Amino acid sequence: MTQSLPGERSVFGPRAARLGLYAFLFASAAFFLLPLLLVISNSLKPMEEIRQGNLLALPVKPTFDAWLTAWKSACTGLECGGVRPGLWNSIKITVPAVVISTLAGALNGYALAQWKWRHANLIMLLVMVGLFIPYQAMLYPTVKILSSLSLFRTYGGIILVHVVYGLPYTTLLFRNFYVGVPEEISRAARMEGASFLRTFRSVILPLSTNILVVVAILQFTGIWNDYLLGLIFAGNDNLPMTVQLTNIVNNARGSASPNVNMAAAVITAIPTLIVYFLSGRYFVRGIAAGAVKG
Amino acid sequence: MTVVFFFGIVAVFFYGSILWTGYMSLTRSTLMPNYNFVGFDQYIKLFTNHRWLVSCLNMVIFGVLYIVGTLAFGTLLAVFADRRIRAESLFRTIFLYPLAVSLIVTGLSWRWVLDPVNGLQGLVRGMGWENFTFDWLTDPNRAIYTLVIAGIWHSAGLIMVIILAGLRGVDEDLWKAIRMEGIPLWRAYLQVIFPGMRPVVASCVVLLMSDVIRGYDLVIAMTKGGPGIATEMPAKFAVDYYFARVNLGLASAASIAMLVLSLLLLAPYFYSEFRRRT
Amino acid sequence: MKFRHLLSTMTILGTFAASSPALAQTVDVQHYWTSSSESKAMNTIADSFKQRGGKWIDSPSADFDAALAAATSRIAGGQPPSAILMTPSSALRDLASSGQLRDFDDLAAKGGWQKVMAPIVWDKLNVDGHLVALPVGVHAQNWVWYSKPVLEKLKISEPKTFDELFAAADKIKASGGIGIATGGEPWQQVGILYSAFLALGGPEYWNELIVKRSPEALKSPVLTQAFDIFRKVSTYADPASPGRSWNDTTNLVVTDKAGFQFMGDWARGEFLAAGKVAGKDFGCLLTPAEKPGYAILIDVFAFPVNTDDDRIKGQTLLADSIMEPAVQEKIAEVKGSVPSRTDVDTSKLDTCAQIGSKTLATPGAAVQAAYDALAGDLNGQVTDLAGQFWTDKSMTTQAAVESFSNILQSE
Amino acid sequence: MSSVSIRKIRKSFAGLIVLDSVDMEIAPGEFIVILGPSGCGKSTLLNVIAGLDDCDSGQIVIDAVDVSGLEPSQRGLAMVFQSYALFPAMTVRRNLSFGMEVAGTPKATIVQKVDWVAKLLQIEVLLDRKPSQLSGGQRQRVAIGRALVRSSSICLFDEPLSNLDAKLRAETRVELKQLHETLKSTMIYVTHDQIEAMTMADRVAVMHKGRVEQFAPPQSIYEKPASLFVAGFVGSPAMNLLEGSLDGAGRFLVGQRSVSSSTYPFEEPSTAGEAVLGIRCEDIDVVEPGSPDSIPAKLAFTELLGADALGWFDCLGKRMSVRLGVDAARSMRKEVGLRFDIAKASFFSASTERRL
Repeated sequence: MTQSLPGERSVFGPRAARLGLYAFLFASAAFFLLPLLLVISNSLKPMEEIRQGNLLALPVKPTFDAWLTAWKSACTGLECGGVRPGLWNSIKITVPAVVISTLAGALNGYALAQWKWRHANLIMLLVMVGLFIPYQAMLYPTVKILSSLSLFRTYGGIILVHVVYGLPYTTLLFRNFYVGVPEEISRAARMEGASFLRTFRSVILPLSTNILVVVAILQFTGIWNDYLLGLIFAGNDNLPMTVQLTNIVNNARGSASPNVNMAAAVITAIPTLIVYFLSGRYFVRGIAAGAVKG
Repeated sequence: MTVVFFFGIVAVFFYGSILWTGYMSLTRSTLMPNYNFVGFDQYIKLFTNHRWLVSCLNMVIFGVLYIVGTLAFGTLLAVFADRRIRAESLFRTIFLYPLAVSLIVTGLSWRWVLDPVNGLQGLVRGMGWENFTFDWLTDPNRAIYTLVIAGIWHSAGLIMVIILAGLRGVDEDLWKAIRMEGIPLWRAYLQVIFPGMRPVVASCVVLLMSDVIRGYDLVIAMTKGGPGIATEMPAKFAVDYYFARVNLGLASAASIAMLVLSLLLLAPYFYSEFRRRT
Repeated sequence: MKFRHLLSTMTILGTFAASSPALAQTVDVQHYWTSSSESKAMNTIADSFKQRGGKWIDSPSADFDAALAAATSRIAGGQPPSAILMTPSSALRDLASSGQLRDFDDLAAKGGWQKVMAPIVWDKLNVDGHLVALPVGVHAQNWVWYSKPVLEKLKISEPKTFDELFAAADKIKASGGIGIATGGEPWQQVGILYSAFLALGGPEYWNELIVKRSPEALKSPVLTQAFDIFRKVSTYADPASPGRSWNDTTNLVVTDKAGFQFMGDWARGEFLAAGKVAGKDFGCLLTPAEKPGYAILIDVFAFPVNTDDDRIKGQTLLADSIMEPAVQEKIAEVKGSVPSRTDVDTSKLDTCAQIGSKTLATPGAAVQAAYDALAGDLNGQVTDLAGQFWTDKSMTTQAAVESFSNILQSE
Repeated sequence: MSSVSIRKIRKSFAGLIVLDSVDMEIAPGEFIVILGPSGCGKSTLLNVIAGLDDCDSGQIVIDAVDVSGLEPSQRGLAMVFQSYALFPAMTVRRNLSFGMEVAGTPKATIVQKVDWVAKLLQIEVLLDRKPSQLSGGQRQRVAIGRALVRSSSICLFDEPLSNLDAKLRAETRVELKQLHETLKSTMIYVTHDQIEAMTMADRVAVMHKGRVEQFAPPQSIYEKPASLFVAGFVGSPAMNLLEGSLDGAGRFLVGQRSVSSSTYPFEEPSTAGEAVLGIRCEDIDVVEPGSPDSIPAKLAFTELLGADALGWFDCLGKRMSVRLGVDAARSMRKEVGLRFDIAKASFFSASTERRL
């Protein structure tokens, strides 16, 4: 069967309209690419070119010096080791935090969407409140809670914090997905005698690959890009890369070298960009699968 | 059991924090918590504070423009991407990648682009249009719009993908019916397709609203609240008062006020959600 | 019961990460000195500390606010750092009066530290009669920096009054340069306003106005004059000024694109980093005044109470390192501040630092900068006001003075 | 009332031939059902007629006007969709009036037409509801109503009853037929349900693999299927098929047995060669085993259908169905003979699969 293109001839039949469509798309693409290109181009300039001002000029003598500096010799405190030392910490924090918060969100979302709790909606509402609290405003009490669990400034602690702050978001996304999954599926599994967790693991999770990818990607970017939580909860041995990035970019009273700043920004963003480029297709498919159908 | 555990964690962290913050907002705590009750003094101070009021107003302006703008732009992109274009996945990737970029880097990049001397304005002037002016970043009346631009840049891709997914989910027969009835495309989208996607749009609005209320990083990186206090936001107000201005009490009051404010804004969504599902 | 397992795993991971090998005399230093000149300064202390056999754990964060956030969180969470870099602000007073800081009264008595510090510095370091912070260097806010080549080219001599300063700025502007380089962040702007208060009113008036906040001082015409001068300075702002960081602004003077800049003496670090020499490539003066004041900002270390024996010993060792005259001298040299000890040999310091040391030692000249003197909230509000007045040209001086008075009287 | 000519419509998609030179002449006021299994191209054909799909070559002519290049909305057609495709956020009333509104029809006319349709379909009470508040049958009516208000002389239906339950389907079938009598418009109706085809159509087009296998009134489709495919597809139970060969001298040989084919009205007399005999269950008599011109068979089981019954026999290595009276079915013996009414049977060429 051929699919009919929705309303194809009615508007975009005329070639002019089709051209207009592409003009708009290219203009938008330029709008989206401009900052990235600007940052990359400036990160390739030597300092003399930076001093000349114009940020939009292309580098005359491109060099990777700024990248090298940002990677391994920019000062981030007493040490001048660039962002390199934080890479492994960032990975070490992000991966388990993403896995746990995604799976926990899936479990919660499933429980809220498919199990007839008396107040499932109310609980969802209460969880969603978490989406609207600026987390900076929660630092203090969170410190108290974590230190009473003796997890403050530990590896386990930072992961727990990311999981908790991620839960409202992941729960919401999964719930909206599972609302659209026929209840018969999990009922059938329960008829077969599978427990809640068993049903979830063997029946529901395999249905959820797309949405899992979406949520995992969103969580990955969120957690990877976090700075403040890492600074406060990770402890000295686990500081993520973004702390070093911020120390390089934001130093209050030191000389500015925008090329190094930009290079550091790009280096830090590379993992998330890679994740997006590699999984973009699943991402779109996953959202299409109903991540956000409300 | 496991579920209860996770909800328990959320409850302890979020509601424990809210309660604690609520308590703090009734004290005169400065840097360290102080448990002496002073009533609603902090709230009175808060709502007579010029900067707080400006912040709230800014949040409303930014929020409305950002949400409407992102929805409109994202939707437009989705509609166009749905027109069976060439290299769809390339375009989609381009539109989506800003989401991978942190708000801090987003803010910095746009700050560089919009810098009146070294950025876009300088470039255009350098090309000969001496009178070209695009100095919104430094104009106190317009700086807030630059935040809107950067915000839209960051989030339009996500909205595009969500709306695109919604569009792909539209029954093909519906499109056929539209063509049979001879309904012009714009009317079809506005009057038939989008109204049918209301839940999707509502989810988008909730996600964007959460960005607005928590919006801190973007402001910090782009305008630092300036020029003057032209682009201050409530979240920044709270954070500034927590630490730099050493006023835990007032900051807590601001946080609670924001929470109440956002719940009020969300009430319609919750209401419809309840009605629909029960 | 899975969660219990999870929790215990986290706890195990936690304790595992927390337990570093017990080494004698460890310090964990929370600071925000991350630029290259700041790194050098911090390394000066760290090197001296390490030479004495200590182990240094570095906890840097990007800026002041983040450092304070991290430090207070750590105190609240029961894992205080050994030392916090900060300023003697209301935050310090808060920490001290809630009993979170270790005092160094015994060491001070033994080392005779009170005698080697300017009284105002000493006062700032003491809360409720106890020495709770140790100084690493003294900065001052009310400096003006200028480019020697720019002034020489236009045959302008160093201005002695605001009028001369503005005349010079006009001349530079007429020649196509930037008369006075100004940055775009409110704290930079409010610095100019404060400098104007101090310059026009003198140190005693400053103390009345900012420290004591006496109602009489608020009636003085100085306020109006200062806001007028502040407004006048704002008219020199170039189009790129809004939002510009202070060091980008200083860079304009460094590269001879601008004539003057009002900025604290941390700006000197920028000149030095660019290889410029004080008195030859650039000049410095305190904001023109009949009776020059010196609004000081002290970089200090505060020492939260630690219970670990090894940490306590580390703090003591660090205190010794900080107060070491050679260290103090070296920090001043790399960072542009003035040594906080008056017995340090200043002959090696450049002309600007010498002006600073001399003024600091002049009785009655040094005052607390507003940042330290005003409660965090008040300084913040004044900063907001200054930012607003700077950008909103329709706001009258009258209205600004009135708001200013209201703010100062609000606490 | 309009006539529709479908001329040499070809369409292929990704190398697959979807429509293979389809020709069809539809007279004004006819009720045509296009019948076929899924994937046969029937829906595509309907879409091509509507203008929703493009074809590679061929013409659609309505009332002597070639409409092939026209937009769907300009062809003067109305259409009812399988999923109804009601506009989700609009009330029933707006669903009915929206198309006219867009076309700039005067308000008074719109009101009048909506009233007329609402009355005709008895949906007056539903006018202010949204589609989501309607039952399946109600939605179906609204969808038909939306097609009717266009007052087109041709109405297309794309499996409109497939989402209804059996009872509602039967009722609606009757109503649609009556509607056709009332309106007398030309209707083209796509379905895979042969009962719909048999009961409603003036003529049925049976489609298979992008071709029209037979285009004829329902009764002749049933009685004289034009091809093996039609024979197998139409009718329940399906026509019994026996492979064998014609000797050209009046006998059809199956395995060791043979039956007389002399009463069969061959298009070409004395046809010989491999052939398939098709015979309906009601055209078989059960006789004593060994009776002349009968073939021995063994009863496998019987199905009672209420009014009558089906007997299933193993015969010549095939299982064949025979329609029986209820009593006969109850007293049926194991070993019987079957006698075919060859005059009513069908022969197909084994090679071309066409009727002989």
